[in-house]
Amino acid sequence: MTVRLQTEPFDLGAEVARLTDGRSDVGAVVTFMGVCRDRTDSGAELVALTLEHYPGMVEDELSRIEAEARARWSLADALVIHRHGRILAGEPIVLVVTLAPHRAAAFEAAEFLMDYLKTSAPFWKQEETADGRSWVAAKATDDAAADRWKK
Amino acid sequence: MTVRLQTEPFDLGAEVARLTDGRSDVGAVVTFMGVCRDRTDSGAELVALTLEHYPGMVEDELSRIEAEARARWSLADALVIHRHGRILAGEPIVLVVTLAPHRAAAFEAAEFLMDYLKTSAPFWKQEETADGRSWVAAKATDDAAADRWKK
Amino acid sequence: MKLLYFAWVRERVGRAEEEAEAPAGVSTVAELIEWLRGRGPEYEHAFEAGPAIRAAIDKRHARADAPIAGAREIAFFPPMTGG
Amino acid sequence: MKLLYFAWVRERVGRAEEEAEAPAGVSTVAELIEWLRGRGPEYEHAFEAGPAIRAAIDKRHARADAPIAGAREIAFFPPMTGG
Repeated sequence: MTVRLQTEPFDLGAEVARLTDGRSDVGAVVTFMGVCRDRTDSGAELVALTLEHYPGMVEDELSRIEAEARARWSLADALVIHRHGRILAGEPIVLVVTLAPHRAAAFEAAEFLMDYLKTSAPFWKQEETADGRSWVAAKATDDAAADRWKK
Repeated sequence: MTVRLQTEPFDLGAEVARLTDGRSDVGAVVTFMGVCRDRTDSGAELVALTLEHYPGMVEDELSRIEAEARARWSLADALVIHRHGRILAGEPIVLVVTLAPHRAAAFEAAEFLMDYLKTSAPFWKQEETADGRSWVAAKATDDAAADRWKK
Repeated sequence: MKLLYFAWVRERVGRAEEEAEAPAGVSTVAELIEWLRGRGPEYEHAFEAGPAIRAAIDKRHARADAPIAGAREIAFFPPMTGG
Repeated sequence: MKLLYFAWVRERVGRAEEEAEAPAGVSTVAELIEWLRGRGPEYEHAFEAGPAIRAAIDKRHARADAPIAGAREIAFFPPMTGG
């Protein structure tokens, strides 16, 4: 079980290979990769995102979210990588990988991890367009997605 | 949009790279990889699975399932690879990749594709253990998972 | 028409495919299964699971009450276990 | 205690962090925000969104009614937009 905060891009294939190589007790591997789109939600051309974070808290929060996922589902392994700093359009931002005996747990845990990353990990995105920079507003749909996991 | 039936293993990282390279209109990439476990559900050591299929129908059915996913969700792209023949413990069996602007569509479409592959694509798994070979029984939980998509 | 068998249905029937002409009055998948069961103990054994046996007409899933008129190829198999 | 500001809260306050001692009677996150708003127009602007501003006490999410007694570090920031 690993959480990683980094500025450099990651390689999805290499990360999955590292997690799965040499083990044959895992029937299901789910990955989610979030990528920087070249358009803002309002349709303007996006050059890059800059992700600000709260050092110290972000590592704690990623670990708490990942521990919560392990408590809820029987996972063979899990990985969360989140980048910060300036990220160009087309580059990956976040990677979640879950390994489980069966697919339901792998899918649910990956969705849970993403929903909580979106609403609870202390990151803030700033969009860079031809008009300058502006902070991305939080989405009510992300709060609603996270709420579905509350017992 | 691609469906592929093959005997040889596949490379998850290479497939995702091929789908995402050069495009920056996609915010979410979800992958599901099904892997041959080294134990049967009853706990016996599994050497290999052999997947029998119905040639001709299986390609049609994979295409139908994939077209249904595209009709339900706004996907930028999708890929389904399913192996047949003899598959050793630890080897991958099936790969589903979905690309969408946002994560909800990518996750839902990937789960839908897997649920329908399990219950509708004409494949039959035979398990190979020290005791010989036996056909895997269909699971009621797979039927229930597929039923949730019925409108 | 051509009949195809897969997985343990194939093993029990003892062949993967055969040509067959169903007699008049056999007009649905269910009736075809009933007729096949009367052809010998290997068919009786293959089809004894009754409704658990799935069918496809010309490579599309077909229900027990589906008409077989005009079918070129009918396949019988256990519930699928791919994925 | 140390106060930290992130994203547009940081930009509006005009600094990323500062030391501050809240007066007696300021005992919750909400009361601390009210006290900060009175310190000048930049704070008033930063905190005018009121309950939309999130807080963390010693690097853990804290609600508006959370007590601040004993806190070493309190951070204020907009709703998060990672992932």
